[in-house]
Amino acid sequence: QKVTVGVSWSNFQEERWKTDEAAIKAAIEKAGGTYLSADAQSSPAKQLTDVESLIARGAKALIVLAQDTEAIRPAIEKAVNEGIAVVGYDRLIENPQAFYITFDNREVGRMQARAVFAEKPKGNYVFIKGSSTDPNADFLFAGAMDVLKDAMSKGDIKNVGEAYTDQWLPANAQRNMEQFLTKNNNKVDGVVAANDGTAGGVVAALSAQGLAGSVPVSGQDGDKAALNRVALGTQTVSVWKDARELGRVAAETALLLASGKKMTEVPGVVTFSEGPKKQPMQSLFLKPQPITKDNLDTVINAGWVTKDVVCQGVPKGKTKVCG
Amino acid sequence: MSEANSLVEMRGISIAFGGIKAVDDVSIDLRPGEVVGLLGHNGAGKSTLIKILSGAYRADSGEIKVNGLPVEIRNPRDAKEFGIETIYQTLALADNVDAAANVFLGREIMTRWGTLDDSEMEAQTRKVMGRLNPHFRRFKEPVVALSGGQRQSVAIARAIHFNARVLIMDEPTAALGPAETKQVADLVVQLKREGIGIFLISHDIHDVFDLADRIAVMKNGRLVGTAKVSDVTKDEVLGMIILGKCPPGATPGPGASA
Amino acid sequence: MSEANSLVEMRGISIAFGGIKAVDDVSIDLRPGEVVGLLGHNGAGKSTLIKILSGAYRADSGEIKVNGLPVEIRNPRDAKEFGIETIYQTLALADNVDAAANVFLGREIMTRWGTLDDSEMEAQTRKVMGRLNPHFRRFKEPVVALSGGQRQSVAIARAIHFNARVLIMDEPTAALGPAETKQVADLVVQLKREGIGIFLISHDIHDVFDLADRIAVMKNGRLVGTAKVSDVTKDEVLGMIILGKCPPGATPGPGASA
Amino acid sequence: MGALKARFEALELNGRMLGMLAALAVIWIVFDIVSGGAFLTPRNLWNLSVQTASISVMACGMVLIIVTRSIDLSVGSLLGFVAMIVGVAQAQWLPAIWGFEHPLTWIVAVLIAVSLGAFIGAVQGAIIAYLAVPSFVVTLAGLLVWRGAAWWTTSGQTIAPMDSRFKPIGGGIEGALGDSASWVIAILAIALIVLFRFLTRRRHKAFGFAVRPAWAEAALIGLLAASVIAATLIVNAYPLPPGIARRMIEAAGGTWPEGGVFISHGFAVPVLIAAVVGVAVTFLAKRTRFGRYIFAIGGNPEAAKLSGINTKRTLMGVFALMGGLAGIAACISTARLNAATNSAGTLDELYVIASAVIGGASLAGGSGTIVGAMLGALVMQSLQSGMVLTGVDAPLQNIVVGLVLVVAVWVDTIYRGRAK
Amino acid sequence: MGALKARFEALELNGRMLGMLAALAVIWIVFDIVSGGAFLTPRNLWNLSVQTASISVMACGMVLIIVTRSIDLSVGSLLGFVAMIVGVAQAQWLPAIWGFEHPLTWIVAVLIAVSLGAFIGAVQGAIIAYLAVPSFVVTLAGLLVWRGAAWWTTSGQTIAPMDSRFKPIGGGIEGALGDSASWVIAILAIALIVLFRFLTRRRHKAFGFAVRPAWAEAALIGLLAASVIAATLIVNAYPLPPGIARRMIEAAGGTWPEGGVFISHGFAVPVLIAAVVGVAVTFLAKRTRFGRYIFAIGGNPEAAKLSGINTKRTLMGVFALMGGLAGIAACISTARLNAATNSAGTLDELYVIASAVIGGASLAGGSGTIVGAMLGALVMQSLQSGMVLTGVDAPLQNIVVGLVLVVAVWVDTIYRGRAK
Ligand SMILES: Nc1ncnc2c1ncn2[C@@H]1O[C@H](COP(=O)(O)OP(=O)(O)OP(=O)(O)O)[C@@H](O)[C@H]1O
Ligand SMILES: Nc1ncnc2c1ncn2[C@@H]1O[C@H](COP(=O)(O)OP(=O)(O)OP(=O)(O)O)[C@@H](O)[C@H]1O
Ligand SMILES: O[C@@H]1[C@@H](O)[C@H](O)OC[C@H]1O
Ligand SMILES: [Mg+2]
Ligand SMILES: [Mg+2]
Repeated sequence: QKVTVGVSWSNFQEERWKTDEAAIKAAIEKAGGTYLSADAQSSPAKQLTDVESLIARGAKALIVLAQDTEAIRPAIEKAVNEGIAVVGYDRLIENPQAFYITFDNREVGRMQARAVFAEKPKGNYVFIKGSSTDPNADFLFAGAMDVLKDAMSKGDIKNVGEAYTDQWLPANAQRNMEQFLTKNNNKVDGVVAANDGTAGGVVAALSAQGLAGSVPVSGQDGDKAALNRVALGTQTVSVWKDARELGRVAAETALLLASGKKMTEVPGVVTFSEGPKKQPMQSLFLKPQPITKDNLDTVINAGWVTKDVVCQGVPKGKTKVCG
Repeated sequence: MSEANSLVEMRGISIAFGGIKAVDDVSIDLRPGEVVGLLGHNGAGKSTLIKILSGAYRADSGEIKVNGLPVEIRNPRDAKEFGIETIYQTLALADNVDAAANVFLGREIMTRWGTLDDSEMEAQTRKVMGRLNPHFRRFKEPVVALSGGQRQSVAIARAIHFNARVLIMDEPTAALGPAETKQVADLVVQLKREGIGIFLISHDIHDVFDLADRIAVMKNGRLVGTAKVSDVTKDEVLGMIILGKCPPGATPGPGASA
Repeated sequence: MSEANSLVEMRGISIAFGGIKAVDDVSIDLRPGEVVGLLGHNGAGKSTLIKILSGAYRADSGEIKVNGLPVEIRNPRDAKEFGIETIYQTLALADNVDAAANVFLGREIMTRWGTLDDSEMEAQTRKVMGRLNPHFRRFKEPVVALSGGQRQSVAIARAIHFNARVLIMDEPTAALGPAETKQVADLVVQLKREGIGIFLISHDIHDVFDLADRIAVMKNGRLVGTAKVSDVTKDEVLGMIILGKCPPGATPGPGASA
Repeated sequence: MGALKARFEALELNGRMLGMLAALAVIWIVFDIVSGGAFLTPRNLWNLSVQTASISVMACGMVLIIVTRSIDLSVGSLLGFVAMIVGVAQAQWLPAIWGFEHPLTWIVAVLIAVSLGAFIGAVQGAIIAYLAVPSFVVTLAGLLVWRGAAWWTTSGQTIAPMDSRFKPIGGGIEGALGDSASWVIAILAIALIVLFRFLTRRRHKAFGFAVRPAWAEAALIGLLAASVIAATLIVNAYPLPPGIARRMIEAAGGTWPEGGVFISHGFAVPVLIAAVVGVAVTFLAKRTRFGRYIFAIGGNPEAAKLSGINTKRTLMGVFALMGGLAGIAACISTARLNAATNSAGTLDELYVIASAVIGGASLAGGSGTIVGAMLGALVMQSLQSGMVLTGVDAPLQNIVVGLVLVVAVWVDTIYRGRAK
Repeated sequence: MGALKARFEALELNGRMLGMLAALAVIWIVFDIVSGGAFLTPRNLWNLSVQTASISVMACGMVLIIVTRSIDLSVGSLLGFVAMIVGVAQAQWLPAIWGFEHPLTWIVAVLIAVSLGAFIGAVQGAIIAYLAVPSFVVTLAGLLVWRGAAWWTTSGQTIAPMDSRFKPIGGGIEGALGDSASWVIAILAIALIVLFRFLTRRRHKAFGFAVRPAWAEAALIGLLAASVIAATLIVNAYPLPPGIARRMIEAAGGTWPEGGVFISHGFAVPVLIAAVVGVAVTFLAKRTRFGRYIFAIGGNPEAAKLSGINTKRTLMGVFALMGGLAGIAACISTARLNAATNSAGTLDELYVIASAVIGGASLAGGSGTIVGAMLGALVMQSLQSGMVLTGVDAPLQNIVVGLVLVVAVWVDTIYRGRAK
């Protein structure tokens, strides 16, 4: 009897999820299991429905990328009542009966801010935040504030514009950035953008003012186009969360738990109780890694992207890895 | 003309649509038990005039009195409250519901539990339609599926089924067959006898002469004149309609040609 | 009756709507230059029958021949290709465009650059409307703003403006004033002279006797009979319509009462 | 053959509904085959019924909106806003008055939800009816405004958990009635059906109208009763998960036997709520003045006005009703998620309108049925949750849902076309 | 006063449009005041025009769809799918044939976009017209299918950057025409206006129809010409940022003077594309058979069919046109973002339909104007980007946008109502 592992995705809009998916699928199939998936299209209600269907189909373990960390609870309880193992994926589900595997999003926010801050320790900052309906957006922003609040209270850094990006859409980020540039008459010195999609919109807006490359911009996910921008110098950092690692580990953990192992027996497990409710959670943390011009070789060597994708259109001598 | 006992009096009524004066300073009145025939060429403004009385349009200027008292008719509900019922030229039926629902629209019969009494309404509709159009069988169908004459019968049934004091009939028999037309004529005579005042718009001068006590003729939005049918001949009336010429037997209005 | 020189022949036509046979085994024909009056009570099936000829409905069974050849009329386009033009009882106007656009709908005049020639169309519409309804001025207005008679004039103009070989007129003068009705009657005479075949549906027996060569009477969806107008009296025809009794001068159909 | 057809016609079944039911049956059977028998299980059907509840409650109101030639794009956001208020009310405001888990909390919360929804609906309806601003514009604005308001209520924070007496509204274990209660409800429903048919028949006979032959009437009642019984058997065939059953038994002081115990789910509360709403709104549409006016307005707004109907008040009423139903739906989905999130109801407007349209409502106005809309909601939900069972990869699932949707409605269109 | 009114009426200006323009003017002025003068700057107006381009191109098609009593919910997803194909074509397929930065790449990419969009639109239209499946259902399915397909094209991966000859389509520095070209275009536009008015007038006179008094005609032309000149002055008053100007000058071998140089942006390419589309679709709607039939179908579908119009083919054509315009919009937004993302166009269907409705199209069919829809798009975009300038936070933004939207349309409704 093959073990069926169900994966409930919150959506498929960002580029990274297909990498996550491929990694999970490969790991499950390698172990002789069956991969079953559902796309909640950003709706918490559909996500609950999806989980119910995955259970109905006979999943023995679930991997859940929660659209909403609270609203997912009934789904988790249902699974637990059926004796199904649950892995909370990427986003915290604060229920001790679920295993938690993630990159620390607040840390991602810190890394973004750090990289921008390193280039422009003084000046006017714009914050292009994520979707107002995604709790990660606030974690990221909080992380950035951890890093910048001293400089801000000293007056070195001024927040001259801050906006959520509806639906994480690059086009919305672009429009918001254009308006902030107009408002500040181009006097913008740094942009903390929440992910690589929004960073793409920001860079497009900056380049219309000839500012691309001179204003540091952050991002995350290691999208191919973003890494190319990093090589071109128009984006400063993309915090890379190796989704392949995360996916593989999540799949292996799910299979392990499905085979009857206790959560405490998962190799490398740590107890995490820093969530809002301070619940002790059995967790695994992977390290995000800020990718800048200087360490682009990391992603290439890791087989994440090929060099020609990263270096497409990069003039000679501009970036080390591209020659 | 402004008699004490008039049921309806319209004075100096005007209305314009985008610059065109559809009705221009028309005055007309109606007494209980009287049938006034309203005549005129196509587009003369007959329908527009009576739509002002029925509350479908609001006049740009002019005054309406009911039972000698000045009233404001802001919408069809107001008109109905004064006992003014109308058979519109366009019939104005709700296409997607059946004959009974149309007949009783806005005045539904309710059961003792406060729900629609469709059976009772259908039974009453069958009764009145039996008189107007005995071939009519399609009581369960939405009226959109009815023939032109059947639809007209429904519209007539709706206006006469309630205790009107003033009945406006805008070309009520245009689509009716000979037998059905006869029924309507009989009806007019009977209603008249009950003291109801009737405005009858029709292009059939013979019918109008048979049924009306007085006639009023409009041309290009203005009143050519009014007359007792006994004082004028059919040819004189045709002359009023087509040429706007007011014969000696008639009282000329502002629209009479010099 | 199946003559070699008939323009249109309909044989054994039937159609039912949800169980009710609106038209039941009706056969009828029309020769060039002939006016056939189609009579019957309301809901007899007249409009439904001719809508089958004009392509608006498809018959459940029966056969249509045009110029002696069996044809299939699947939609109004097919009918128009056979030269069959129709004035529908419901007028069938596009309410939101003006008179000229309606008259030329589906057959627009184009400029040499392949664009709509609205000026030319308006000019021609003015000409034909000038004959039908000389009071008509509202050429720029969407037809929804027109009076009942004005709308009917537009519908008539549309059917007669093109070279029809068969003209179907379903109560074409129901909403028209006396002068306008006279115009249409003259028109029928003239078209007849040009060799056009005309089906004329009307409730006005006098009109039909004045204009038609033959009459056909329907009752409850079936053909009561057909007759030359010279062979029957008006009262006999009324008997056909109301009682379904076929007089000796007429050829009885399947719907004649025994 | 002909005799059979005549018999069939004597039943006077609604062709439109049969088409929908046929399409639904095909979808279910195909999903069952493709998923290796996982679709037509008591468990999945039970889930499906609960999943459909919130949308189908709103679909009932949307049909009436569409019948009046209007549209309401705000329902999803309105649900989201009401959900947040309901959440805050039972997690903060009411506990501040009388503490947590007070027996009245859930009632007050539901009342707040329904009246707030109805009030907002009425305001939108008033703007549409009295100020003559197109419903599309007003409710598009509503879509933006209430979504924003939902966020503002708690600055985007999710509120959880809900009061424990409130949770049954969402289904789940707490909202499963068990087998005896379900049978009581089933018998009640059948009794109502019989009574209703009997009264109608007697009344029609009294007026001398045509009625179905007695055998056809009996067969029809039999069919309806059989469906009720089948539904009850299905929901009772779905047992509580062993973990919960054990806890329940042990809490009751019993002991857990070796082979486990079969405790039925029975009907879920939200499904009953949806059923009651469906019957009530159908009643409203068919048997009250308000409903009659709604259809008359849709058939010919001008004629309705000329008949002396207060069309503006009616229109406002329809929007208020829609708002109230969105309030009920907000309770169902908040209780089901056991959390109020500001993104609740996102895209629901699309699914609700789609349900009504799939169920035969025409956007041109004048036509539509409540039961059709509820069936439409079931079709949409079956497609969406059925796809997950088939093992098709997630990104492809939407594509398949789209294609099947068109085919299903097309089949239904053909069926209807044939019925003429 | 009366004389003035008569004079004004002689201009025969469209009351509907004046209402919209008034609403727009109020919105702009309020934003300018609240943002401390940042709104009515050449720079912001230039941005606004570019931001509006993609939606307003699609709004032109949506008006016609709505006029035929249909709806197209698929445009946003269709844009997304076409955008991905355009991206892949110029970043992978075409370079595989003739390498990167080939001079033909952009042309082929645009052709692919337009024809793919039109083809998909035609398929959807065929299902709607010939299989009689409601447009709401078909295009809702399209919304799901093409969004899924957009993802599948590259498994969600973003494609960037675009061909450098393609980028001007999106505006930006590359897509700014500069001042001389802008003046040439302005003069051309004015010449066309004069020619068109003159020809129309001559023709009407030839047929003996009533024409405006000569002074009114002159005033009207003057008004139109003045608007064109004003627009040109505004876009030319927005200088290239110094950094870019410097690079340009130095690339041309010049030297950068001390005080800098004023190089104008001029009109943006996407804005010109939108203008051309607007004029072309207006022409189609008013001066061709196809357009006439679209309106006739909307006014009375039955009558249109009875007139012998091939209503099905026309309907299919409208959807094909809409698809083609979505293809153009896909080029604009891909070029503007300089990237093809699978989420491109998300929610655009809502904004496009809203633009058409705000611009006066009635969902009941039969009425609507292209210029109204484009103005509607401008209203929506002004609200959205104006809110960012005023520094209101996103969730509150939505609330304000919603409220202003209702008020704006209400004001417009009153204005129209007064015109009778
Ligand atoms: N809603 C409207 N908008 C614009 N013009 C209108 C409107 N209603 C009527 N008109 C115009 O007003 C004039 C009078 O129309 P009305 O319907 O009153 O004529 P009528 O005398 O009833 O004609 P008929 O005998 O043809 O029914 C016509 O020229 C008509 O075009
Ligand atoms: N589309 C339809 N659906 C259902 N029934 C219809 C439809 N069209 C017509 N009928 C029915 O068919 C019968 C014949 O209608 P038809 O319109 O042909 O009558 P008619 O002879 O033209 O009557 P009138 O003189 O009133 O115009 C009527 O009983 C009518 O209700
Ligand atoms: O990786 C990001 C994820 O953490 C966030 O929740 O959604 C957007 C993604 O880019
Ligand atoms: Mg009239
Ligand atoms: Mg007829």
